[in-house]
Amino acid sequence: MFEHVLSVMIFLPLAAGVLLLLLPVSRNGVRVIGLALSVIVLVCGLKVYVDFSGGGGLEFVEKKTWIDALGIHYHVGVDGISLFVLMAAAVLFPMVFMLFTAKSRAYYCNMLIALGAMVGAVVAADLVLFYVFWEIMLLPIFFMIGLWGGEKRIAATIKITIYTISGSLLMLAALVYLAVSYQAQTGVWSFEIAKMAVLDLHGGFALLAFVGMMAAFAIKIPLFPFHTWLPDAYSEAPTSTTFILSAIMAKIGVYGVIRLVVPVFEAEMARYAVIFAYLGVIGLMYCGIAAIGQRDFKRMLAYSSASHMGIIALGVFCMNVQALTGTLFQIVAHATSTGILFLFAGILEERGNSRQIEDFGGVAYSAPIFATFFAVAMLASCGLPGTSGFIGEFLIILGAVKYNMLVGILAAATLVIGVCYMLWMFQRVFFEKPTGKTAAFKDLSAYETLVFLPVIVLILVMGIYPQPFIAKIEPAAQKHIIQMITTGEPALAESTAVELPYITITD
Amino acid sequence: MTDFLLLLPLLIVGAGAISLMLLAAFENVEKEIAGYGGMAVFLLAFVVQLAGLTAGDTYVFADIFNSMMVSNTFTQVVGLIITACGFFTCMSSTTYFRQNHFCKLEYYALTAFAACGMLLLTMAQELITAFIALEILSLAIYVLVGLHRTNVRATEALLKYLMLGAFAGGFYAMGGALIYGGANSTHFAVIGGVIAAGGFFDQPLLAVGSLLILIALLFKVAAFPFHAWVVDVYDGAALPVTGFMATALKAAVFAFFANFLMLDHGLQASWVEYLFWIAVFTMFAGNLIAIGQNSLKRMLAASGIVHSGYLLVALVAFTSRDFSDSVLLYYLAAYAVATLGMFCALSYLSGEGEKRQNFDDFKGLAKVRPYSAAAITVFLLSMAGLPPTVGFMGKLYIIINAIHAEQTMLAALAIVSSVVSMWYYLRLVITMYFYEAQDDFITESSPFAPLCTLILVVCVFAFALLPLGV
Amino acid sequence: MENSVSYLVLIPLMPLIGAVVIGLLHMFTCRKGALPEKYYSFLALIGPVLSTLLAFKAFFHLGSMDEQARVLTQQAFTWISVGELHVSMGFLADPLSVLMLLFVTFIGTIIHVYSIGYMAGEENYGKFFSYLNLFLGSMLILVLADGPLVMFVGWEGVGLCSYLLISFYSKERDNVLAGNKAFIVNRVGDMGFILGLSLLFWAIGTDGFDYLSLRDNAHNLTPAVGLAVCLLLFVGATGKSAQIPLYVWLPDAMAGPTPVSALIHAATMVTAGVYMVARFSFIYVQFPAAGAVVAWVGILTALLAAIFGMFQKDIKKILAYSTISQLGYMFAAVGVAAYSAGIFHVFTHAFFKALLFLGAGSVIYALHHQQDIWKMGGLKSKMPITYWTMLIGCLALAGCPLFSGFFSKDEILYLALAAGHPGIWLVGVVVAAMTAYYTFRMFFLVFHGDARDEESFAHAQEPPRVMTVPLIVLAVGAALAGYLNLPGIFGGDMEVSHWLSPSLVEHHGEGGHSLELLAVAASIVAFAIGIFIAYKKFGDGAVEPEYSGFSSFAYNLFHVDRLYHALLVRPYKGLGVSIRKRLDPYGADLHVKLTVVLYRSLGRIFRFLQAGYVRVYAIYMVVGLSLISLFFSQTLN
Amino acid sequence: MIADYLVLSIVLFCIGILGVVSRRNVFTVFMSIELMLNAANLAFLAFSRLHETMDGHVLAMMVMAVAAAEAALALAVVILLHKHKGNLDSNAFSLLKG
Amino acid sequence: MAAEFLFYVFALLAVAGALGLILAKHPMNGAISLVMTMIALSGLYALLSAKLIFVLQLIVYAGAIMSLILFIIMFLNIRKEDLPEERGRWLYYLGGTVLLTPVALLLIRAVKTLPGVETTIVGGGFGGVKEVGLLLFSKWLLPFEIVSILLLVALVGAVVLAGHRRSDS
Repeated sequence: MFEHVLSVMIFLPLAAGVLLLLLPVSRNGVRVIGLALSVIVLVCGLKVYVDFSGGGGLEFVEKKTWIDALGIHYHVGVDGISLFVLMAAAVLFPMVFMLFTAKSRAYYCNMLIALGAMVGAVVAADLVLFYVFWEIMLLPIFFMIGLWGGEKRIAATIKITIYTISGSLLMLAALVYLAVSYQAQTGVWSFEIAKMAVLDLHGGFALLAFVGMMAAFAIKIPLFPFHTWLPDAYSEAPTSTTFILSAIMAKIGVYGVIRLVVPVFEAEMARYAVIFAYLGVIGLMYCGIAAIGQRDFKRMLAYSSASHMGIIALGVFCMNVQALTGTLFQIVAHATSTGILFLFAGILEERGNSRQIEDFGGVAYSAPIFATFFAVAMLASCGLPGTSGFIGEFLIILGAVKYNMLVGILAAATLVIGVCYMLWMFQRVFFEKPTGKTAAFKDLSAYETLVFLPVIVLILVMGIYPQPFIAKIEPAAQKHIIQMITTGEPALAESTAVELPYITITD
Repeated sequence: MTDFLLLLPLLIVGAGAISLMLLAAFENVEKEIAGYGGMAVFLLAFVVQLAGLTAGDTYVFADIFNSMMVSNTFTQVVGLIITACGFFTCMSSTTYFRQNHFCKLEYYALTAFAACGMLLLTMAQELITAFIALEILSLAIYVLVGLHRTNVRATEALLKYLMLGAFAGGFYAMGGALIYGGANSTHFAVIGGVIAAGGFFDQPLLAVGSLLILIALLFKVAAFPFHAWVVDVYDGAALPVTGFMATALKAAVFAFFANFLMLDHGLQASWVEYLFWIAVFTMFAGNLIAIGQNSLKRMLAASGIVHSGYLLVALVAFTSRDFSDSVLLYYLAAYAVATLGMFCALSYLSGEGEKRQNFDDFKGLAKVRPYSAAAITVFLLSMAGLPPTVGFMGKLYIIINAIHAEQTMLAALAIVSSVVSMWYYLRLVITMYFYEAQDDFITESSPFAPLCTLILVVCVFAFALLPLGV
Repeated sequence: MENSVSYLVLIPLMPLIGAVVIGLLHMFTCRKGALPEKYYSFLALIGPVLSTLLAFKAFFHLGSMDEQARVLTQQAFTWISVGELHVSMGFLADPLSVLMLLFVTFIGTIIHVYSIGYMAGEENYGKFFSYLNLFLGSMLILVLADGPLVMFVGWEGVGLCSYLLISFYSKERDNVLAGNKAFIVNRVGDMGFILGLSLLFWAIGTDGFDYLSLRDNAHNLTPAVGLAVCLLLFVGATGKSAQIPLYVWLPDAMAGPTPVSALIHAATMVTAGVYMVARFSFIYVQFPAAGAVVAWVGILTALLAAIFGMFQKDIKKILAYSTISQLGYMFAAVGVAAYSAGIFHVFTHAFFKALLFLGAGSVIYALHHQQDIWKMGGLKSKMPITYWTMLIGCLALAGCPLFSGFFSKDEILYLALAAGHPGIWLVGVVVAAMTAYYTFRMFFLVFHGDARDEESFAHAQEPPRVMTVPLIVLAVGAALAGYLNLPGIFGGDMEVSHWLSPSLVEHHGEGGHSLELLAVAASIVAFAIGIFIAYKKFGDGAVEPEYSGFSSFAYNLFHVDRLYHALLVRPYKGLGVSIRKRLDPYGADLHVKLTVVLYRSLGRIFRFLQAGYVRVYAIYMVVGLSLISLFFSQTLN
Repeated sequence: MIADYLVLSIVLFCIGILGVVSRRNVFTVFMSIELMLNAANLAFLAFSRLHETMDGHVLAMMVMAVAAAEAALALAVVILLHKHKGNLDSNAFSLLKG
Repeated sequence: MAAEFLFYVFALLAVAGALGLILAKHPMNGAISLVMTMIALSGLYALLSAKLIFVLQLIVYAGAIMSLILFIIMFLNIRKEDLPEERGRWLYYLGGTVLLTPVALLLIRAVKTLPGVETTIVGGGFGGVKEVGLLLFSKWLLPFEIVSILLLVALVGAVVLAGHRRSDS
C-alpha cells in the first residue's frame, strides 16, 4: 500500500467523493466516511512526512504511461517544496469534517473531491496531470460557494470561477508551449515538470508563456490587482470552504509559481520577478489597508489573507534560499493561522448570527477559550515571534532585503499593517462591552477545543522549534535556487534589466 | 473480399436505410419499432466498423469505382463516430417522440440515409462523388429539420437551411468545375499531383476552384462568416435532429474538409493564412453569439460554431497527417460525446413540445432531478474543456497540435476564446444548481434516454483516459 | 564550548511555564467560578523566584570567572537554519545581561508580590498573573538572548504582554485603544528593528548571527550599511523605549494596572531599547554619527517629556513622562558611547521608578482609583510608609545628591560633556531641573497640604503589608543602588562599569577632574532650583491653576497625538474605507467590470447580427466570399 | 473561344448569386440557385471541350441530377411555406433570430 | 464565324434570361426567363459538342424541371398581392453587384489564363450518347450509383414534407 501512498491520497477521497454523491448515504454517514477518509489521508501524509528523507529530489514517485505518443505520464512524487503544501491539506481537511455540520451531504462529497484534487495538484510531476487536478480543484469550490454560500453567492461564484479559469486556461497554453518547446529542443515528447528546467526559452512566445503562467498563479494566489474576486468569494463562501480556499488553494497558487515558473523561466524570472515582487508588496499593503476599512469580519479576514499572500508570493520572487524557504514555511504557517481564523470567523458568524464587526463585543468574557485560541491564531497571523507566522515572515523579509532594499522595507511594513486591522477587529469583537448578540456567546465545547488544540499547538511549535520543518524544506529550496541562479543570471547579464528602483545593499 | 468488408458498414447503413424506408410503407408499424430498427442498423454498422479497423489506405474496389473511394483508419474512425452518433440519436429519438408527436416512420430511414451520405463523404476521393454524398446527407437532414411540418419554426429552419445549403452547393459545383478545368480531373490524387507539379498560385483555376469549394465546406461547418444559419436551424429543428446535425454531420464534413485540404500540402499551406483568420473569427463570433442567448438550443448552436473554430484550428495547424488527423478525430469524438449527451438529456427533459427551451426553464433542475443535472453538468464541462473530461483532452491536443505547428498565436486565441465560452456554459450550471426549482420537470419516462445519457457520461470520462493513437 | 551551561534556558522558562499553567487554569476555570486567588498567587511567584535564584547563580558563576572571560552560553536547540542563516535558540550570560537579569528578576519578583495585594479581588486575577509571568519570561529571553533574532522574540513578546496588560481592563474602549496604540507603535519600531537585523545579517551575519560572532565581524561593516543598521535598530529602540517620535504610546499605556506600569512601562521593558543599543555597542561605537543621532533624540525626548510632565495632573501620566524623560537620558548616554553609564541609569531607574509607580499604585489603591493629583493632598499622615518610600523615590528621580538617581544621571551628563557634546549636557541639566520640579510638584500635591477631596481622603489608609514591603525593599534599592557605581570623584571606583566592561565596547573621552566637578555642581544646582520652585509653588497646598497659553499647550502634549491622529491614523483608516467603498469596486475591479461590459455589448451586437432573415445570412456569405476574393486576388500570380 | 464560354458561365453564376442576395421571393431565389448550377454546368462542358475529354459531360449530368433532387425538395418546401403563411416572402419567416 | 455569332446570340439570350429571372417581380415571369436561359444554354452546349447534354438540358432541365416549377407556381395560384413588397431591392442589386465585383473579377482573371482554343465542333462521337454512356458506366460508376440514393432521399423527403399523412396532428 505504501508504494502507492500518493495515489491513495489522491484517489481515495476523489473516488469516494464521486461515489458518495451518487449513492444514497445519509448526511451523517457521509460525514463519518469523509472524516475517516480524510484521517486516512492524514495518516498517509504523516507517513510520507516521516519517511521523507529531504534530499531535494522527488520521493514516493509513481510513474505510469498515460499518453505514450506525447510523453504524458501519470507521474506523482513529493519533494521538499510540495511536502508542506501536501501536509497543510492533509492536516486541515479532517477539521472540516469534524467541525462543520453541513446543510447537505453533497457538501462533504465536494470536500472530499477538493481534497483529492488538491493533493493531486500538489504531488503531480507531470504538466498535464497537474493541470487536470488544478482544474478539478475548482469544481467543488464552485459548487460549495454557489450552493451553500451567503446571499450574494451566485455573483461571487461566477466571479471566482471565471476569473480563475481564465487564468488557468492561459496557463494551459503556457504548459503546452513548454512541452512543445521541449519536443522541439530535444526531439522527444515529454510533459514531465522536472525536465522543463532544461529548456532554453527565449523570444516573444516564451515571454507570453511566462505571462500566461504567471497570470494563472497570480489570480489564484491572488496578487494585486487580481485579488478582486477574493473578498467576494471568501466572504460569501461557507466557512469551511473559505477555510480551504485560503488555507490550501491559495497556497497551491504559490506552489505553482515555485514549481512551474521559477525553474523553467529562469531568464524571465531574473528579468521580471522584480515586477511581481512589487506587486506582492503593493498587494500586501493595499489589501492590508483595505482590511481596516471592512465592516464584515469575514471580508476583513479575506483582505488580510490577500495581504499575507502578497508577502508569501514575494518570497518566491526574491529568489534566494531564505525567502523561498520562508515562503514554503509560511505556506503552512499561514494555512494554519489564517485558516483557522476563518474557522473562528465561521463560529462567530454562526453563534452571533452576523458578519458585521459592529454587532459584536466582549466575546472574550463569555468565551475565554475561544478568545484565547483566536488570539493565538491572530498573533500568528501578525507574525509574532514564538508563533509560526514569525519564522516565515522573517525569512521572507530577510530575503527581500537581500534582493532589493526597497522591497524589503515595504515587505517589513507587514509588521505594522497586519497588526492594525487585527487588533482593531479583536478589540471590537472580543473586548469592550458585550452586546446583546454576544452576552450569551457559547464558548468552544470540549470537542471543539480538542479539535482546535492540535492546530494551536502546531502554530506554537512551528514558531518555537521550526528547524525540523525547515530541514525538510531547505534542500529542495536550495536546489531550486542554485538551479535558478546558475541558469538565470547569465541570461540576465545578457539582457538589459528592467529599470526599477533598486537599492543594493552591498554598496 | 476485403474491399467488401471495408464497404460493409456503409452497405449496412444503406441497406438499413432502405429497409427502414420500406418499413415505413406499412401503416400499422409502431414508431418505436422503427426506432429499434434504426438503433439496430447503427449498432451493427458500428460493430462491423470497429471490427474492421485496418491500417493503411485502401482504395475500395479500385477497378470498379475507379479509385474514387478510399478506406483508411481516418475514414474508419470517422465512420465509427458517425455510426455511434446515429445510434445515440436513434436512442434519444425514441424518447423524444414519446413526448413529441410528429414522428414519421421515415424519420429513422432518413437518419440512416444521412449517415450513409456521411460515410460516403468521408471516403470520397473525388469531387463529384463527394458532392453527391454531401447532397445526400444534406437533403436527408433538410427533411429531418423540417420534419414537424405543422410547426412554423421547423419550416422556417428548413427554409433557411435548404436555401443557404443549396446556395453553398452552387459554389461547390462551380468550384468543382473550375478545378476540373484546371486539373482535367476531379480525383484528389490527380489534383494533388497537378498542384504539386505546377504550384498553387500559378494555377488560378485550381486556386479559385478550391476557394469556392472551401466556401461551401466552410458553410457546412458553420465557419464565420458562413455561420449565421446554424443558430436558427438548430433552434428550429427537433432536439435529436439538432444533436445529429451537430455531431455526425460536423464529423463527416470535417473529415472531408481534412481530406480535401490535405490532397496536397501546397493547397493547405496556401490556405493557412485565410483559415487562420476564419478560425479566429469563427471562435469569437460563436462565443459572442452564445453569450447573448437565452435559449439553450441557440446557445448550443452558437457553441457549435465555436467548436468548429477549434476544429479549424486543427486544420490550420496541420503538422503531419498522422498526428493532426488523430487530433481532429479525437476532438470530433470528444465534441460528439458531449453534444450528443447534451441533446439526449435535453430530448427528454425539454418535455412535450420542447416546452423547456430557455435557460430560465431549467432553474433548479438539480434540486428536482439531480442525476440529470449532474449529467448535463458533465457534458457542459466537457464542452467547456475542463478536466477531467474528454473535452479537455481534445482541447489539449488541439493546442499541442497548434503550437507544435508553430501556430502559437492561434493556440493562444483559442484559449482566450475558451475563456469567453465559460460564461455561457457555466451559466447553465448555475441556473440548474443555484436557483430554486419552479418546475416539476416531470417527463414521459423512457429507458432509452437515461441509458443513452449514462453511457455518454461514462464515455466523457472513459475517453479522457484513452491515449491518443497516432 | 567550555563556557556552556545548561541552566540559562531555565531562567526565562520558569516564568513562561508559570504563565502557561496559570493561563490554562484560568482559561478553563474562569467561567465556572474562578479558583481561589491564593493558588494563582502561589503559582505566579514560583517562576519569578526561581528565576531570581538562577539569576544569582549565573551572577556568582560569572563572578567566579576570569574577568575577561565572563561569558556563559547555552544553545538550547537550532532554531532556524536556512542557507547562510544559522540561528540557535541560544542564551548568553555576560556581565551586561546578568546585570539586567538581576534587576529584572528581582524587581519582577517584588512587583509580583506587590500585585498580589494590588490585584486582590479583581476579576481575571489569574489572567493577570499569567500575563505578568509571560512578560517576565519574555523579558528574560530578551535579556538573555545570545543573538539579535532571539532577542527579537523577547522583544516582541514583551510588546505583546504590554498590549495585553494595558488593555487588561478591556471593557473600557479607551484602555483597549491604548493597548492597540502601544502595540502598533511598537510594531512601527519593530519594523525598523527587523530591517536593521536583516541588513546586519547580510552585512556581517552570515558567519554567525549571534552577538559574539557579530562582534568579531563588526569591523567588516561598511560605513553606509553600518549607519543604516544603527539607525534602523534605533528606530526599533524608539518604539520600545518611547523616544521621539514614537513616545506617544507610553503615557496612554498607563491605562493598565499600576504594577504593570511599574514593571513594564518603567522598570524593565521600556529600557530594552537602551539595552539593545548597549548590546550593539560594538557597532554603534564605530559610527559616532549614529550615536549622535541617538543621543540628540534621547536628550530632546527627555526635554519634551519633562515639559509635558510639568503640566500633567494624572499621577501616573506624570510618572510616565518622567520615565520617557529618563529614558531620554539613557539614550543620550548610549548615544555618546557611555554605555555603562546608560545601563547603570537603567539599573537605578528600575528601582526608583518601580518604587514610584508602586507608591503611586498604593495611593491610587488607597483613594479608590483616583489618579488626579489635584484631587489628592495631605496623604502624608494617612500613609506614612508610602510617603517615606515615595520621598526616597522622588529624591532619586529628581537627582538629589546621595540618592541613586543622582549618581547615574550625573555620570551621564558628565560623560556627555566629556565626549564633546556640551549641547546635550546643557539640555540635560535643564531637564534635571525640570525633573526635580515636576517630581516634587507631584509629591507635594499628593502628600502635603490639605486633602482636596475629603471623601476619598477619609477612606484612605495604608495598603496591606504585601504591598508595603515591596515598597520598602525598592526604597532601599533606590536609595543605595547608586553606590554600586561611585565615580572616582566620590571615592568609588565604578564597580558596575568595570563589571560591564567586558560586554561593552566603549571609549569615552576623559574630561578631567574639573569638568567632572563642573558637571556635579551643575546637577546639584539644577536639582536645587527645581525642588525650590516646586516647594514654592506647591509646598503647602495649592489650587489647580487654569491651563492657558503655554501650559495649556503643554498640558495637551503640544497636540502631537492629535497631529498623529490627523496625519496618520485618520488618513490610514480613511484609505481603508475608501478602498472598500470606491477603490476596490471601481478601481482594482475595473478590468473585470470592463471585460463584462465589453462581452455584454459585443454579445448584443452579435445577437443583432443574427437578424433572422435568410437573405441577410446569404449576404454575410457573399460578403465573406467577396472579402476573401479581394485578398486572394492579391496573392494569385 | 473557350474563355468566352467561361466568362459567360461566370456572369450567369454571379447573376445567380445576385438573385439570391437581392430577392425575397423564395421561388426566385430557388431559381437563381438553379441558375448557378447551370452556370457550373456550362463551365464543366466548356472545360470538357477544352480538354477534349468527356468527363465533364458526366459531371454535368450528375449536377443536373443533384439540381433535380434539390428542386424536388425546394418545391416541397415552397408548398409547406405557402401552407403556413400564404405567401412566399422569405422575410416573413424570421421567428428564429437573435 | 457562324459558331461565334451563335455563341454571342445564345450568350445574350442567356444573360437576358438570367437578368429577367432576378429582375422580374412575379416568379412566373422569372421562370419563363429562366427557361429562356436554359434553352440558350442548351444551344451553347451544342456549340461545345456536348450532344447528349444538349438533349438532356432541353428535356430534363428546360422541360421537366422548369415545367414542374411552373406547375407549382400556378398550383399555388400566387397573386400579385401575395408577393413580398420588395421596394428597396434596387439597393440590394447595387450592393450585391459591388460585393460580387471582386468575385467576378477574380474568377474572370482565372479563366483568362486559359489557352485560346477555338470551339470548333469536335467530331468522332465526342459527347455522343454512347460515348458518354460508356464513360458513365465504367469510370463514373460510383457517382452514378450514389445518385440513385440521392434521388431516393429526395423522393422520400418530398413525400415526408409535402405528402398527407395520418400522423399530422
